[in-house]
Amino acid sequence: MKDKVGIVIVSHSIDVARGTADMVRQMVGDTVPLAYCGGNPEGGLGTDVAKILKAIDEAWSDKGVAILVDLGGAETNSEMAVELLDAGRQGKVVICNAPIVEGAVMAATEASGGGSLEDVRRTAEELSPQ
Amino acid sequence: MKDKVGIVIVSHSIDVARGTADMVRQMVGDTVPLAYCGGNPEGGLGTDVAKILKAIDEAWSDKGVAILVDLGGAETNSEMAVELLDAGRQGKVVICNAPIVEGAVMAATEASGGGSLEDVRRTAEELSPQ
Amino acid sequence: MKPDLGRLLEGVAARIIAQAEELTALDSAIGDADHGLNMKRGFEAVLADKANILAKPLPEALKAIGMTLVMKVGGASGPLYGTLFLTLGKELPEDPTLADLARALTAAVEAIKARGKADFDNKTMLDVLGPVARHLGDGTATFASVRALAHQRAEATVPMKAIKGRASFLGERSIGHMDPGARSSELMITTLCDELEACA
Amino acid sequence: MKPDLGRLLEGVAARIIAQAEELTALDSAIGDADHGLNMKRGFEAVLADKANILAKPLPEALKAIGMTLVMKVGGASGPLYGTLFLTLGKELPEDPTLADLARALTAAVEAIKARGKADFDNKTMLDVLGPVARHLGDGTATFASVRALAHQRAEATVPMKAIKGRASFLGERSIGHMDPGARSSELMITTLCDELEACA
Ligand SMILES: Nc1ncnc2c1ncn2[C@@H]1O[C@H](COP(=O)(O)OP(=O)(O)O)[C@@H](O)[C@H]1O
Ligand SMILES: Nc1ncnc2c1ncn2[C@@H]1O[C@H](COP(=O)(O)OP(=O)(O)O)[C@@H](O)[C@H]1O
Ligand SMILES: [Mg+2]
Ligand SMILES: [Mg+2]
Ligand SMILES: [Mg+2]
Ligand SMILES: [Mg+2]
Repeated sequence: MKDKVGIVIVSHSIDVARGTADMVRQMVGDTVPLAYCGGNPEGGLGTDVAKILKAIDEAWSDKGVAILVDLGGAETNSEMAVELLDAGRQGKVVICNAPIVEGAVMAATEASGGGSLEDVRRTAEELSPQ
Repeated sequence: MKDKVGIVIVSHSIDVARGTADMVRQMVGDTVPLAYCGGNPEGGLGTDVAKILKAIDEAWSDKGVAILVDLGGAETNSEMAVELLDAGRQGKVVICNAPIVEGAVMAATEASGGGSLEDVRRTAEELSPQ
Repeated sequence: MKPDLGRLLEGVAARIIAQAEELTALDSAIGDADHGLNMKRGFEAVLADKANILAKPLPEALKAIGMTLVMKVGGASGPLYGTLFLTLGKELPEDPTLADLARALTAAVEAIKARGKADFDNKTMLDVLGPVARHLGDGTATFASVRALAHQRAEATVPMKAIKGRASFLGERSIGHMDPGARSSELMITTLCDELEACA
Repeated sequence: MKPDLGRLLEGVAARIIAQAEELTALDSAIGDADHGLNMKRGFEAVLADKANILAKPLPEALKAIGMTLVMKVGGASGPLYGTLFLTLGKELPEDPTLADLARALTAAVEAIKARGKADFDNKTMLDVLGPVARHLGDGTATFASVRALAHQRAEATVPMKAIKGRASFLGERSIGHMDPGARSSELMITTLCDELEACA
């Protein structure tokens, strides 16, 4: 499993993050490292850099990690989290410019097939609006 | 509120649907008719035509209803549901070709501003991949 | 002996339910591992409604089956197979000939294409249903030839690259696996042939 | 009297916390109604960490504030204001002059632009912070002029159409409302001016 690109799902809503992870698991089983988080540090809608860092760590793979985010703050906080990683890890994490649910399912499917980090990102980003 | 286009969220996952609705409510409060559903008739991942019909009814507005879906089956089941509506309602429902989470937030924001059904659909669909 | 709808229905439902695990396994390779579960749920609901269905004339019975599948399957295959039965119900007379069946199935295939925005060679149920519809109308169909064709067309989805449905997410990697919906279509058709042949 | 970081910090935090409802109300008109909640959460965490922060030299103290905002705010404004303080910490000497401050704030504005992929006139905090940074370096700045500029620039976001952040979802309808982040920037800057003036 750790020979596959990892997938991290970062939503403003923990429900969206969990449900997306369920949909991903249904497609790829446990062939892919997967972690998710959602909610601000108090638990309300928003995102949390500490939780994002933990999720990246959980889904870590030497092949890299692709992060799927929903709206603005999730992206900005994820970018911040990536900058807080060790320099060695930073270059192996990408934030996909893709819809969170559809992108996560596509990205994970590509990762499960053994795609590289760049393949996984491209697959998610190729998604025309649905 | 019933002078605004209604929004229906149809996900394979009830968690994704609920969380997306939470995110929508945070942006638009209760200015927009909103309903969501997720899960197959047994409750597992999938969609359910009966639940979709109920959600359309809950979010009904004479200005029309925009449906946001995630993957293939959610779209096919939503199209089926629309065909089962009274002829009078059918023409007032559109299924948006847009990402479910990002599209729902954008569509609801447009609906809240008083946009027409066509405006709402266009706003959701204009979303370049995120 | 006139074909008995109750027997046909039970035969098809039993076959789909018996093969549910196989269908789910096929969907697990190139989809979300639920096609067998979905079809089983649908046909169990059809069986539960059997008395009501069989009380109707054939066209109405077929529509009732279609509507039950639409409401119960829960996956993309629900509205697609639902559309198949709804269209057959709309197109068939109470006592159909083979020619009626060929025409109605052709109409159903077109309706499924429209519903799924799909075409032949997309690696779906259409790749079994379409050729079978054509063969029923070509004047050479026997039970054996229809069964053989359904089987061969399901097998023919193995080397296809999926263009529609979830399997399309796999791109090239969808090649080398049979489409689960093609297999469920094959199962329905071969079972119908078996039952009809037994009554013939 | 040398400006006291503890006093500045408490002043800014108290002001943001006191105005949290106003900030949330602004965000409710063109966003998700959480900017005040986010900023309050962030500055409460800063206050909770005050002893630790004040034990450090100015640059390190600013970085600690920035990191706390990054970790606690939970909205887009967290990494953006975090970047502001982190950059000030990186750029300022222990005993900064006005020129140092102008240079460091200019660097921070550039860093926020990069972090948010935004520019001036996008209807964000940058529309207050940018002009204030420029004014600090133009040789004419007084406490009164900086306060007036911050206020005026926050007001100037009212007629702007949002290009970045959630308010951009509203398109034309974002026009006519003040940007919440512009207002929180104004609050921080005017409070700093008040406190520094009182120590001058
Ligand atoms: N757009 C489509 N057009 C025709 N057939 C389709 C389409 N999408 C899916 N199918 C068929 O449905 C089958 C999958 O059904 P199922 O697994 O029950 O639904 P889901 O894909 O929603 O999980 C596929 O194997 C394929 O034969
Ligand atoms: N990309 C960006 N660049 C600069 N400032 C931004 C950007 N996105 C948002 N902002 C600022 O952040 C403020 C919103 O902050 P907040 O409500 O706390 O976060 P969120 O938008 O995630 O809910 C906006 O009013 C704006 O000033
Ligand atoms: Mg399936
Ligand atoms: Mg499914
Ligand atoms: Mg906000
Ligand atoms: Mg927010």
